[in-house]
Amino acid sequence: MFDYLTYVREGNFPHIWCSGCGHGIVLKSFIRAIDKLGIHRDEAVMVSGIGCSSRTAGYVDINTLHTTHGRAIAFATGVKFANPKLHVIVVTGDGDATAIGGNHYIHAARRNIDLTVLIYNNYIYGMTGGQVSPTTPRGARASTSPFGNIEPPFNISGLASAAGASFVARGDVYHAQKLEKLITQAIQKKGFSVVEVLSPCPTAYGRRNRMASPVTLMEWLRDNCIPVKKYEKMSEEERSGKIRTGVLIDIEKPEFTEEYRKLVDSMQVRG
Amino acid sequence: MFDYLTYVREGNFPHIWCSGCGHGIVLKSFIRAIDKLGIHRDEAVMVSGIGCSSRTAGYVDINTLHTTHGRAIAFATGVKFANPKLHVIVVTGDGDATAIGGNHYIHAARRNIDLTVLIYNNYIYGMTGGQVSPTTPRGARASTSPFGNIEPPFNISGLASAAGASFVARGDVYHAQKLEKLITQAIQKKGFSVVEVLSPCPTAYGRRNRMASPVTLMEWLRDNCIPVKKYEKMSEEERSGKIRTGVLIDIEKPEFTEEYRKLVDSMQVRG
Amino acid sequence: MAEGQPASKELAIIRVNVEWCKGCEICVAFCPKDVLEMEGGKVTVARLEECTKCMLCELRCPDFAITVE
Amino acid sequence: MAEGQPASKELAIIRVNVEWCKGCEICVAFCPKDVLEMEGGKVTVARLEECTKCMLCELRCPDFAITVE
Amino acid sequence: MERYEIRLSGSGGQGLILAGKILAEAVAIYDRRNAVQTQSYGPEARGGASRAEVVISDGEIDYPKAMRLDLLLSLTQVSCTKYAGDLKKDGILIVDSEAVTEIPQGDFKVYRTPIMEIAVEQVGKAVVANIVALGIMTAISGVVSEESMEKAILARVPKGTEELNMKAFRMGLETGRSLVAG
Amino acid sequence: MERYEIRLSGSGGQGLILAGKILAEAVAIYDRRNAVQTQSYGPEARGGASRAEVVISDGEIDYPKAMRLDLLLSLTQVSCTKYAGDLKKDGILIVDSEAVTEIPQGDFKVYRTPIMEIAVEQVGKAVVANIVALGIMTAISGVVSEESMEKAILARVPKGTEELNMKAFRMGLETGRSLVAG
Amino acid sequence: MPDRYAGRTMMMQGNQACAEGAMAAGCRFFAGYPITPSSEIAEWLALRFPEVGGKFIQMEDEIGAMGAVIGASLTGVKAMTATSGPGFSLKQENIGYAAMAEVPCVVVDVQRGGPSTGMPTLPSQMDVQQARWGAHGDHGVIALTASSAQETFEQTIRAFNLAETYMMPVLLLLDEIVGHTTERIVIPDWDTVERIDRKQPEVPPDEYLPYRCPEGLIPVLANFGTGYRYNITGLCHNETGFPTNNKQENESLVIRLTEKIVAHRNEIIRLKRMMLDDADIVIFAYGTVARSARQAVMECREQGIKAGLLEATVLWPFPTEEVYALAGSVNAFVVPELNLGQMAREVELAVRCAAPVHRLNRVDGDPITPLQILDAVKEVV
Amino acid sequence: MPDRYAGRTMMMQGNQACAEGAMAAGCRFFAGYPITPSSEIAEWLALRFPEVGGKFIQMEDEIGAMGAVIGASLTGVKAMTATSGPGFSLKQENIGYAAMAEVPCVVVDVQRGGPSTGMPTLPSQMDVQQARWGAHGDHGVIALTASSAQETFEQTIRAFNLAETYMMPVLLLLDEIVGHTTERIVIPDWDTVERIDRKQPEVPPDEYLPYRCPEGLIPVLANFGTGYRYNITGLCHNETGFPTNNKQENESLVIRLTEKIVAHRNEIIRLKRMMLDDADIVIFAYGTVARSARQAVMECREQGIKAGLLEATVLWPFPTEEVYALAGSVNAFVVPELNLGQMAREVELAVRCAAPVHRLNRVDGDPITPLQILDAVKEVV
Ligand SMILES: Cc1ncc(C[n+]2csc(CCOP(=O)(O)OP(=O)(O)O)c2C)c(N)n1
Ligand SMILES: Cc1ncc(C[n+]2csc(CCOP(=O)(O)OP(=O)(O)O)c2C)c(N)n1
Ligand code: SF4
Ligand code: SF4
Ligand code: SF4
Ligand code: SF4
Ligand code: SF4
Ligand code: SF4
Ligand SMILES: [Mg+2]
Ligand SMILES: [Mg+2]
Repeated sequence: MFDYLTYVREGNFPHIWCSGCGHGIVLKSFIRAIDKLGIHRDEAVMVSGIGCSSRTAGYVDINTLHTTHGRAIAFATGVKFANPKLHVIVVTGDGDATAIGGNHYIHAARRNIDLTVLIYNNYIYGMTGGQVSPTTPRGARASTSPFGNIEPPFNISGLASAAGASFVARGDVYHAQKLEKLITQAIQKKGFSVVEVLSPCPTAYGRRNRMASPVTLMEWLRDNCIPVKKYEKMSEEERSGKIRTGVLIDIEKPEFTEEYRKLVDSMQVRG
Repeated sequence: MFDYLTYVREGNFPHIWCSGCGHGIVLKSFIRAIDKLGIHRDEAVMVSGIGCSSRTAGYVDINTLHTTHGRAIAFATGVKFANPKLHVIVVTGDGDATAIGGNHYIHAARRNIDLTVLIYNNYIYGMTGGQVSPTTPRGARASTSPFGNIEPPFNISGLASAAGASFVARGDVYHAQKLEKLITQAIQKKGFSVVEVLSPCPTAYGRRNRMASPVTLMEWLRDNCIPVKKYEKMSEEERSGKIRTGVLIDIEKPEFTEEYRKLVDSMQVRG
Repeated sequence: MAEGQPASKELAIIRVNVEWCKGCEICVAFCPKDVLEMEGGKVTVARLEECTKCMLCELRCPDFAITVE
Repeated sequence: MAEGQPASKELAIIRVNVEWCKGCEICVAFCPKDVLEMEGGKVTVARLEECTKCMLCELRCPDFAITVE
Repeated sequence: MERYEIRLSGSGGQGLILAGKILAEAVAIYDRRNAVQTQSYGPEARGGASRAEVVISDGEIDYPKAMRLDLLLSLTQVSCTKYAGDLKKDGILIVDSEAVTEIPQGDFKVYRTPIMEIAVEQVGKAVVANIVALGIMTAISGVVSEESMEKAILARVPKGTEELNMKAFRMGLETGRSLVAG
Repeated sequence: MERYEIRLSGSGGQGLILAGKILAEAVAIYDRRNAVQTQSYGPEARGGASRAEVVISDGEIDYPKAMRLDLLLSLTQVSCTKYAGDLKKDGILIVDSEAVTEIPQGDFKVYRTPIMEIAVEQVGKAVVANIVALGIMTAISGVVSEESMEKAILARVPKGTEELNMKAFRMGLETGRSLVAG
Repeated sequence: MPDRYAGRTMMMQGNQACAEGAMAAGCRFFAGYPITPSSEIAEWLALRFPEVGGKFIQMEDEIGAMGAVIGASLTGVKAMTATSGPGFSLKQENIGYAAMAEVPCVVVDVQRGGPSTGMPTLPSQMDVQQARWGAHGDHGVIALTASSAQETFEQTIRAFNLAETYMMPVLLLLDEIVGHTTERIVIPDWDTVERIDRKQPEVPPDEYLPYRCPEGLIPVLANFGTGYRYNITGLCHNETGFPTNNKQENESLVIRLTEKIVAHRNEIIRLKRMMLDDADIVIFAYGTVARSARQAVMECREQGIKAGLLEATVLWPFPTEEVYALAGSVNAFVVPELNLGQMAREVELAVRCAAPVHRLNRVDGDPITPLQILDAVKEVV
Repeated sequence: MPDRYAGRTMMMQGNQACAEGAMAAGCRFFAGYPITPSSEIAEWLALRFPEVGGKFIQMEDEIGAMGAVIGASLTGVKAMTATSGPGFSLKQENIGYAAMAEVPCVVVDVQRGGPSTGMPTLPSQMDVQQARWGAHGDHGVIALTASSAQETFEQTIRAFNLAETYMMPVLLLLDEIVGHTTERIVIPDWDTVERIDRKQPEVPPDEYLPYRCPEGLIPVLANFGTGYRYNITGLCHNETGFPTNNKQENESLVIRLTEKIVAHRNEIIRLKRMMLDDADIVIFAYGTVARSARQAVMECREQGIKAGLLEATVLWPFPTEEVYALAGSVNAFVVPELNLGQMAREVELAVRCAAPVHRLNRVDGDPITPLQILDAVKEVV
């Protein structure tokens, strides 16, 4: 038994997420990761935007900051830059991070500021009742794509890499142990790190797309999430419909707050 | 002699750009491109944001829409979607398109809406007097990076490709004829097309970075902009400091307004 | 069968917090030993003796509602 | 040299709009034949006879200020 | 009739908002009297507790929310405990007898019946519990005609489920009638 | 002295705003009287026409912009034409005689001298034309002391250019004196 | 082809009625970003627009949505967006642009409890001053409101007509209750709907100046693509549409943007009057609260209190003169609002001390009930 | 280590003085996005901050800048951003968040001509009502202004002190003239500057409730990282900092956000009075225009007109009582503004019809001159 309760704000439970929502599994994986890393809870700050996923902040017993829709990364930039000693983790949704928040996302990646961003990707705007999101697959139904989505989805992870992130991974809630590892690695990484987590929304996405049951959604993850190494060995045909999971990018590059510190240090010498 | 004057609003000349500013050369290349394509001027709409580059709109005798800072692509999305018959060209700066406007940029690319976006990249905010931009090279000086820029720059073109653009090219004002061709191709492309144009700013960038003379800046472009084909043949060492120019991405994929039209057509059948 | 199994093998203690359990059936579906069942919209332990303490139910419960010791 | 050159070779007509010319010297610097010069902050045609009508000056002038015919 | 206020309460996913809309539509479109339906949500537009209200009147309905309830339907204990106090003197409380075990004190008539169970066992699908409830309410309240309810239900339920829903409605009507009969 | 209003006008890149700042600093910091300097830009903060104003007074300076000019410096024809009308009766107009060929009509004293040419040919650098102009203005206006101007110039110009600028200033002073004399 | 809902009587949410009103008004472009409690407007149009060839797009954010609406409008199509408080804040810069460039469009704000994320599923009227002052810089504002689904349908049509008449963004301020209440609405045949379309130039292209304002205050903007090539900018501009540095041109533009509303206030302002002829107490109310106020007036009268209701269906321009006209003959005003007195300020400015103004404010997320208003009136009597 | 400018007399632009004031107040974090005419504030801090270990970041846009400032402030550092109209519009949503979550910070708006892109290099006072109502939802606002470089320095310090005292964003409204005018300023030794730092909890972590408000109206927010773990949200929340659906808790929060300003108005409001004792005419002015007004008063007096000046250095909360107190004894108010009468509305509300209020408005991008005010006063006399 893992003792989650010492890490959560028990008084706020049961949490607001629907039955079978994957978000709780992400939260648990995160808790195990910080436990494993031995991060002091007073030195961890969770920053979130608005959405079901962003409600995570209310449940973890660390410093938590639930901000405005799409702006979590901007707020987090302020927290981290002002006090680089803090571990700053952003929890956000596909809509929060890549629709309204897309600009902050790519710029934080460019700057390579040491934040860990967990994107709960459920392919939908859950909180507002199921509108199409930038990750909704083509053809999928949402309340604002009642005839099937005509827009192509973002590759969230690819975008982060192109923008300059130093660590990018993809995990899913079926493979929760692996998810914990990815989150651990992401937090350890000095630099902008993203973990895109596939986390099902039975209510707003599943119901509209013939996957109303949480179990069906979990099975779908089980069957379609393929570890990078295995994926690489697969043929083009075998890959179709499959999703690569694991560490996608892991590179070394100068980190923003560190670079700024060097600038300040050099001034002290000059001055 | 090319007759630019029939395409411009002569009464607004001389234009406001500084002596040696590259923006005028981009404008001319654009004019030659639409001339070559035989685009009817009543059917062309230029949409721009705010910045020296965005002032281009005031000088071309087509439908012109000078909007708010960073939002040109969003306005252009409305124009194009509402009337897909119009040729919609966005002119914007590195700051306008990739700082404040970054989100619209990646989303229009994702949607693959048929816009042609010309980004005048001068590595700086020219209009406001030389603040650092998301494309300012590391170490370069700007009024807000007086000790040298500590942030890594975006690869504007790479970002567009990662987001989903169907045509991405890079040109420069020294190679103005080639630039004209790239713009021509971009306009012809059905889908989201970007031409990143390296266009020097002697006033706000050059002066601070030992390239005050427009001629020096042009020479720098001449010596460092390398056509894709040649670039590919170069060794890693030879490539250092060099910039790949030419068509970087050119792929076929469904275009947004076209997809929507299909949806509407299918309804007429149903209804 | 008894041979080779540690004599001290203890039965798992599986606790369900019924106030928190939202009855998603994830634990039931993915228990490798079919230990769990649904009853009145909540999970219940049907075949405790089969439990191998693999912890998968605990791991995947989105509601912090089931623990295995 | 005269051989092989069309007899009808005409001198270029280079027009400078001094109101618009901002004196950036780009045309001067990149004229392959050194035809142009600066004078009082504006460009002027110094060696018209050398001009090959390559049009590069026209092409690169940011100010629409020089044309070649 | 002056003003008749109904509240349907329970938890998200029980289809109470749809039930409220059907009831309002039956009254306002098919019975041609006035009806207004409102609802309340949990955080943003999602999950959690759920509540729909229908106000019925022959006159104009200005204030659209319920003030003193004529009828309260509760499918969960929480909602019953929370709202029973809003009932008028001599109002009607209808509860799912499996879910609601403690009935708050008050001057109102109480009808207990296992609504969810009826849906699952007698009709065959849990999802139609809301329609069963509509049948019960129609029989007990008398504020809406059976024919109009049928039309309204048929206009709102997904194609292919008409029969199932009609069965649920009639099951509810019967249950309601026998409850009234005592 | 009540209020003395100076405007330096020309085009962007001529260093007039820096000149205005130096003048104001000389008066306010070194001469310890009051001075306020303002400027105006073209579109947003860039290029085009350029204008700096310095208001000098022994009293508080409330309104910071010039209203009726005591002294106008014009390095371009456009600026001279535009602003000469703002001069007070008996005000002073100083123009670059190469750039400004048409002097508007008006009740003011005019001093013509080839400022840019002096900078290029006698000092050796076009960029110091602004400092030459400061010298001329110091000599002609008498509102600021030479010593303070020297200190203010030295405090503002880039390291390594001090001598050049001092030369420019003195050249300007001489020119100014001879203009007044002659 | 008549629309499938035209001429029908239906049960609809206010938000759906808003979407239907837009369609009836001729709106064929919607760009939005979901937000509670406005999302049903977008959802309904996503479903309905393809049937009539209208364009629906969900943008990446509210700023982009507002930009797309302005861009679309310039092609001549009637365009709309809808949002709630947080999104309304984000749209302000571009709303100001539409005001400056004089681009007709409709912006719906279905108000919820604020400030900030506040109470997303609960009603408020907390954005009514923001509607007036939310964007930087001076400019006139038209803001309508509605209290029922039917009125929402009608006011949405009016919003488009005013936008096209006065060439500007028109705001429609609803609230969560109006947006989410389902009630009967009668959808007329679209042909019978009074629809105003923006003027198009009567001069040939070479004589055309976009901001010349043939009737003095309102420009005629040609639809893009129709042969009139001109420039639009958010910078101060003159009649040509190009930026100007001329002070007089700056001034006349800025003043005209306010003046065009002031000059046409009588055509714009509409009020509903209930039992005002002999009223001692005037309740000034709007939106959702006006429903309660109506009921309160009836109850007052039953109790012998001479109360009347002045219901504003146009909040901006504020009906200053109309309020003042009553001030002399009544004992007091009562202004119930789901905010801390935002329009009561305006009533006070309007009555010019001729009568006391009493406030009744509620900000806990619950609506103001008829009883509360009744009590407030009784306290004043 | 004393700062290299401390104790010095220098020539500085208002914008630089603002930056220096921030530093003297203890500000060590700036996140911004360039915009004319405010950019020099950012530029000066980019240069100066590294010397003192302050953090400077240019964000991708104004929204991000405002977010970063709030995030930084929560770690206990004093944080600021600066912008002009278009950016001020964009920041509104997050300014509202800071008001709701009660996070101290300073937002400077160097006003330029509006609306929209307007007149980027010319002065205005067109955002003063936006400062009050720009963000959705009800909440109290503190907005200061200044008319000179020295005063800008001082008001920036005061802005920080008020922000830290009342736990909220404080707005500082400058204008292009104040921002760009270079004049003498005396920078005091930083040690002599009155500096207020936000309170920190006195109870141990397990007894700590972030929004409990030990003194009734103002919460004590522990700096992140100091062992007090709590939650911050823009949703309506109770003392614990967690979202609530309890109506009473909603209400008391929303009311408190306004009440904390109302209750402390006397400590917040500051006015400068010039020759008011015997004045027949009161000029009410602020910012740049107050400079002209001072000169106008002198000229009035020279001409025998008994004019006086009431200069507001705090615009919000508005000095209603102070204005009213004068109203009985004077013949008229004259309110010159670089807008179409935005604060004149407030003066009118304040005087409660006890004296006429005359407006003098200028919106062409030129400042109001002393002569214009003099003429306006003469017309009234
Ligand atoms: C400025 C603003 N716009 C819109 C909203 C409404 N809104 C709240 S959450 C949300 C989408 C959330 O989607 P996502 O981030 O994917 O999270 P999920 O709920 O799916 O976990 C939206 C649009 C808002 N609160 N603020
Ligand atoms: C909302 C908003 N923020 C900031 C500005 C100020 N601004 C005007 S142009 C500009 C940058 C322009 O840079 P870029 O797009 O690279 O164009 P350039 O001038 O370099 O061609 C900025 C920050 C503005 N006008 N509006
Ligand atoms: S709506 Fe979807 S994302 Fe939100 S809590 Fe429910 S299942 Fe999870
Ligand atoms: S500031 Fe730079 S970009 Fe702008 S016009 Fe001058 S040279 Fe061109
Ligand atoms: S621990 Fe493993 S075997 Fe035991 S109940 Fe849980 S999932 Fe089944
Ligand atoms: S996984 Fe958790 S919530 Fe779901 S049924 Fe099992 S115990 Fe209950
Ligand atoms: S046409 Fe060619 S050769 Fe002739 S002047 Fe121009 S650049 Fe020189
Ligand atoms: S390139 Fe054009 S602007 Fe530059 S010097 Fe030549 S003619 Fe003049
Ligand atoms: Mg999502
Ligand atoms: Mg640029």
